[in-house]
Amino acid sequence: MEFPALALLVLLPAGGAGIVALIPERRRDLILPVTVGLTMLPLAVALWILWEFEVGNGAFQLTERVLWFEPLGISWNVGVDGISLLLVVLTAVLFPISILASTSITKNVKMYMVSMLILETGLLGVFVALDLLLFFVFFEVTLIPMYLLIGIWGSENRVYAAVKFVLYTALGSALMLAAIIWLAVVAGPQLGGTTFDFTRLLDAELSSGAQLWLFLAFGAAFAIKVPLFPFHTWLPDAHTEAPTAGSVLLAGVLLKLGTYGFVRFNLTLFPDASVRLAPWIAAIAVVGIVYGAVVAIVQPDVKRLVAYSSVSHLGFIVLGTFALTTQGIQGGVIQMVNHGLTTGGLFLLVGMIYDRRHTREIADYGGLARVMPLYAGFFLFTAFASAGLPGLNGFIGEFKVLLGSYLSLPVHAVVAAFGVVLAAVYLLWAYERVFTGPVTKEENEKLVDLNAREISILVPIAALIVFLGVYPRPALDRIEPSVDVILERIEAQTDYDVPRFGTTAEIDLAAEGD
Amino acid sequence: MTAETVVFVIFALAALAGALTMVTARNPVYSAMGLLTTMFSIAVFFVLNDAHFVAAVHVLIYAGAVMTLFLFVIMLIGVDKAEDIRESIPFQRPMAVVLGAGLFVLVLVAGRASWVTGTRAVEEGGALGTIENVADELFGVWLLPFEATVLLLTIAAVGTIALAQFLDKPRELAAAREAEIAPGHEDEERAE
Amino acid sequence: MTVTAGWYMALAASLFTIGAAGLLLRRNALVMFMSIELMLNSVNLTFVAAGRELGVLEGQLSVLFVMVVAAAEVTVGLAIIVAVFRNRATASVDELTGLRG
Amino acid sequence: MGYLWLVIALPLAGAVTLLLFGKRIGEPGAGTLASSLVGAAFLIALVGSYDFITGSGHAEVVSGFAWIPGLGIELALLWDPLSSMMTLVVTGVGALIHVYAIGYMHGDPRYGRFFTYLNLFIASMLILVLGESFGVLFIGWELVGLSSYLLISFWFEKPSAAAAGKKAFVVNRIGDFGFLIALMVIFAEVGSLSYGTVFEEAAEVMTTGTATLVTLLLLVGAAGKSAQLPLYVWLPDAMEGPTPVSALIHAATMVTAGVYMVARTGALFELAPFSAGTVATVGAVTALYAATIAIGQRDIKRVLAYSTISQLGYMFMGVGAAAYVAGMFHLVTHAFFKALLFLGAGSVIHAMSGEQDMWKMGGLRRLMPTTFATMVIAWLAISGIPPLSGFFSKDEILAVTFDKGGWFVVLWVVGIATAALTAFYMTRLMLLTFWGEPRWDEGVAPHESPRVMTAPLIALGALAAVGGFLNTPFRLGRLGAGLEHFLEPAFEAVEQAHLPAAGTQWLLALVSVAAAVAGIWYGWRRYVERELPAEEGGVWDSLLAGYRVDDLYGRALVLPGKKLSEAAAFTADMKVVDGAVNGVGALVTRLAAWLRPIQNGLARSYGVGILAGAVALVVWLLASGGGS
Repeated sequence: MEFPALALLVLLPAGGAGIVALIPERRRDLILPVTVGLTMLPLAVALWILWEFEVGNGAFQLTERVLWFEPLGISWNVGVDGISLLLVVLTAVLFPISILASTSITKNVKMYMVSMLILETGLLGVFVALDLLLFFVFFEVTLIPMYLLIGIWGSENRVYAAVKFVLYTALGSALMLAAIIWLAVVAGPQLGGTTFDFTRLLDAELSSGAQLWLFLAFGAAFAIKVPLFPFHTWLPDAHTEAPTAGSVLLAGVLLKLGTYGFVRFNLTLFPDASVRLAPWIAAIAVVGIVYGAVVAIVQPDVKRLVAYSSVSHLGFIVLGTFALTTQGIQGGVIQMVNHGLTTGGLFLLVGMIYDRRHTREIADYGGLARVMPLYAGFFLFTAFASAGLPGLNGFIGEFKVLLGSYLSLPVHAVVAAFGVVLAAVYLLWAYERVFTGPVTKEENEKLVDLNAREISILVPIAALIVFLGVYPRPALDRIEPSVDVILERIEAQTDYDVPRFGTTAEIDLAAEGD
Repeated sequence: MTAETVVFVIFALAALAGALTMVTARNPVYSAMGLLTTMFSIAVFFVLNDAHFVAAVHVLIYAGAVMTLFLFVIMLIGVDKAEDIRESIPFQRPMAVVLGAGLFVLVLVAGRASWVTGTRAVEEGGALGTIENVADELFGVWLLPFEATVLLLTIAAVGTIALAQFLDKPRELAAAREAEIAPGHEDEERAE
Repeated sequence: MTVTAGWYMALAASLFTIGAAGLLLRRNALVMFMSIELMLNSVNLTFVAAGRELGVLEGQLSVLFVMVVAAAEVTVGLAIIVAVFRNRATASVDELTGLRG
Repeated sequence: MGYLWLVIALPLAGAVTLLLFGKRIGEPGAGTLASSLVGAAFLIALVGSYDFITGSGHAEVVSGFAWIPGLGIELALLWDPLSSMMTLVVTGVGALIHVYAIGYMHGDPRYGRFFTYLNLFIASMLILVLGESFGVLFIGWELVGLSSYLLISFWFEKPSAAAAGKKAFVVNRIGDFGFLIALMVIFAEVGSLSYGTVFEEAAEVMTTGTATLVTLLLLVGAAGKSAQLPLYVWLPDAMEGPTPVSALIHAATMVTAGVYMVARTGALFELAPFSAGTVATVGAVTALYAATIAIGQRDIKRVLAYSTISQLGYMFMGVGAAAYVAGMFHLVTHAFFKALLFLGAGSVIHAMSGEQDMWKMGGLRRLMPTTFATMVIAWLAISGIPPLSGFFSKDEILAVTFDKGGWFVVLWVVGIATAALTAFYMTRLMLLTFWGEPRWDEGVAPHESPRVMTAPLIALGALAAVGGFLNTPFRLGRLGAGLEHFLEPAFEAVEQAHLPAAGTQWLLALVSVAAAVAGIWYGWRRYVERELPAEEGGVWDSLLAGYRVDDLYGRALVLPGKKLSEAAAFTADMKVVDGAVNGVGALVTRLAAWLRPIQNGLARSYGVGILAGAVALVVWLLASGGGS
């Protein structure tokens, strides 16, 4: 591919950040529109890549490889495949929307926009990087702007939340860095010289002990990022303190770094360890699903509620990933995109009432449905999408994950299915306390419904939710080949065979499901 | 007992005596004098080891420049600052003695092991430390370090001058601050 | 009984130890400074003795370099001591504990 | 039958247009548009099922597009007698209720939105009924739950309505949880979710153990949706919704989804006789249980709600005893007379300007003649008085259950007892509302409802009266057992229970009629001859509160659940996990504080440190014996 699409995709936002920095202080009003325009460019490139992507082929496409530092074998090695394609498009879509939603930012707006654009560069880079060190660099690049977003533009104890977020993630990524270096330096020679190139490192044979430790090192970084059960306490704080756009991106894309990392690196580089640890990590994920949902029910603060719901939904993704079945992993990957849309939408909505009432406490609201019918409609729509109502996008991922994981981990799947019930409980109870019933507080009386800008933000997300819910076929067809590539690799490397179906009765069914 | 041994013994004793007086002298001037004697005996040892140029340089710089500087500063600070004997830091004394002795013994033991000092070279005749040889070496292989020392010295000079400036600055700053804290500003100062 | 390099080494070691002891025992900044000079000189002696022993000139050259360093150090050190003395009117090291942990 | 999609598309299109332009279309327009769309759907379905009626039609799969390729779920529709019958009922009764709602919802500020939700419900129910695979069935299943949530909490300003809506959705979701696991097992066993493949391969692939597991899980799902024990608690609260909603969703269509699902998956239930028995037992027990509670209710709609639960129990008994045709027949007749009863009650409430407590009614006979007349038909029908529809369908279920023998005879006895109780509480309802002296509050002037409301009543009254002849057990030439022939192709794969010989049939019919008459007679004696018995005190209060099962659930499940999540959220999460994280931070600071004194600022103690280091280095150098 001579036209460096991916390089353009990743570096455009950084360039944009430069341009925004040049806007003179007295033209402050220009900053937001210019930034939205700038984020449109990577969106265009992302859509072009989506168009260019050859559906049936599971390998990496549009790869570019420019040698960066010869002795250590570090190179600008990027490529996109079925798994990262949709995440790239999701990131490109969410950015213009979240910037459009951050009109309530008044304090040094320019720096805000610059850090947003740098965040976009980091996120796009992470999903396309095929060189382990490049992946790590972008992984860290996303950290700094996020820290600024939470630390400067957050609400009350934002500094605590920002520091906690950074330290927690940095601890994880430090372990990962150690593992990356060990991998490159020790596994490198087997392939002729230390190399960080992911595609070549795949052929390195690692002893099962080494695989275990490396899996745990990578796993720790991704588990904190996902976040899996014991490591999740940074998420609610980060979400409650982050500004709206920060929360949308944090939940929409940043959390996916963890799950993407599990699928991209842990399953492929360490197949033996993955097969051995799969039930354990799936168990932690299931605990996360139920625990996240249970804790979400009684949260007094609506943002914390949605944050805990994210913990629960991402538990589904990890369960799907470590069910090690084609449907399970596909469900996980599509659920990453779906969760990005639904939870992103929820945070946008919460941001909108926060801009009006400046409080996140559910108790301060009541009877909003009469005062803001359109807003209530959108909220209910997104809440049901997030709770996995068929016909909307949340259902596709969760249904596939549940059916897929039942094939290999029946008990986990059954317990996880209970999460679906809890999801309905916490969402509807929150909806009831905020929207139904008479209007108790008089400040809620004079709240004004959504304006044109806000509607223009929500409509594209709602459209995508319905489209992915009703006709997910194009998305699923793009993911399937890459997932099959991973599973074939695991089957080749280990003696694990992926359960198709008909687990108990040992007859082979001629009529293969479509 | 060749002449060389005799000279060695005499000056060794001188060096040790000088060192001891430096450490134990109550008055800094006496310790300066002690150090001076040690330096001269070391210069003699340089000569004994055919390092004539280095001995000259040693005497010139060390004994000359450095010691005079010390004496100058001692005079500046005031010669009569006698120190009281009591040792304020607990365990300081015993630790110093133990570590000093330990180090001495160890170094001697290390001296024994051949891998520490390397093998003896063939006997090569006296004219080793002459200016020509030293010059060839210095401006040949060791040119880069030589240039580095130039840099070092300039920095040291600049540093010293800066410190000298600093000397006056505090006094001016202190004086300025007194003037500013006129009675009216008391509360604003504290509030800030 | 010719004078071998060992003797010089022994002498240098003793001088070094005396310097170290002086550094630890004395409280006056100047005396401590002088002990450091003494330690440097004993190192020079070892250099020269070893140089002669191994028949190479590097010994003497390193002495030169040590001297340069010592000179630079003395100038700056003394300037600091004088500056400190000017502010605190004391040369005793134990009172100067500003840079505590 | 390519245009089958149209049947779903019309109400869906109606829902979408009303959602977007509901306010602009305004008062009567929205209603008429919605009802005409559902009516059109009914006509299409009628035309489509013409060849089934003539007995020549065959099941047809109308395939759409592949929805989730990985799981082999096709959005395909199945057009066979069973689904066509259900479609006819849903759209037919639905259309009548839509027309009724035009009048009933007169003057409601969110008029347009009401019809949006009604059309959305009809569309989702049709998806559920017409689906060709478990996947599509599940979509319909959840969407129906959604629309019931929206409709129950339609007057969301009333906190109790909102709570009832949430309760309905959550309890349904608990049922769906069981249904979801059943889908998982089916997919794991058979590899596909489409009816055809599953029913064909089920016999070979599934052991009886798994089949029982699947069918029991399906029962959980059905119990959740059709409000059977133990997941029935949401239906009485669902009466918070407007009456047309109760009529449509909580009487005629949605609650019958469970019965339809059990009938549809007959092949699986055949593999697991034990779960078929459980279904029948659950049905019978619920029927009796709900009938007893219905006796003690004061609110007219809650009586009907418990009566619905009880009648659904009958249907479950029918399909549980493999009498699918009988179950379906009762479903149809029940749709007619129960919808009629609800609509009648609605018009009474409408006339009494919102009053629902029977103790404040009475003597409406002369004031509301049409409502009274139609409700009398429904009353006699539900009580099982021949020749009305209720008698035939209920009697057939009881006959088949009796004929199966063994345990089913016990169920038959329960059935007969419930029949008597049903007759009694329906008589009580009729007498309290229409006979006796008026016990109205002041300012209440009941009057007959407008024509747009009474017309559907009359139509349903006719259907309830005539409905029985759809499937009379007595083979009166061409006419008899019409429904049986109609549904024949749908159930040929499954071995059905059959009717007993004519003799026993007559005898059983006599017994059930006797039970009905006894119920009515006792009711008449208690509520007409003597003056009103004050129904307070011990037994009546517990009956009124439904044996306080609801609060039991509240105390036993909801409260501990809330406590658990509060404990999890505030103690476990805040203190333990977060505590651990902050603890690590605190540990590091304490460690630092412990190390701080080492840097005490005294240069000379640093000197000691350096020297000690030098000594250690030399010692190590010597100890290691030198590198060379």
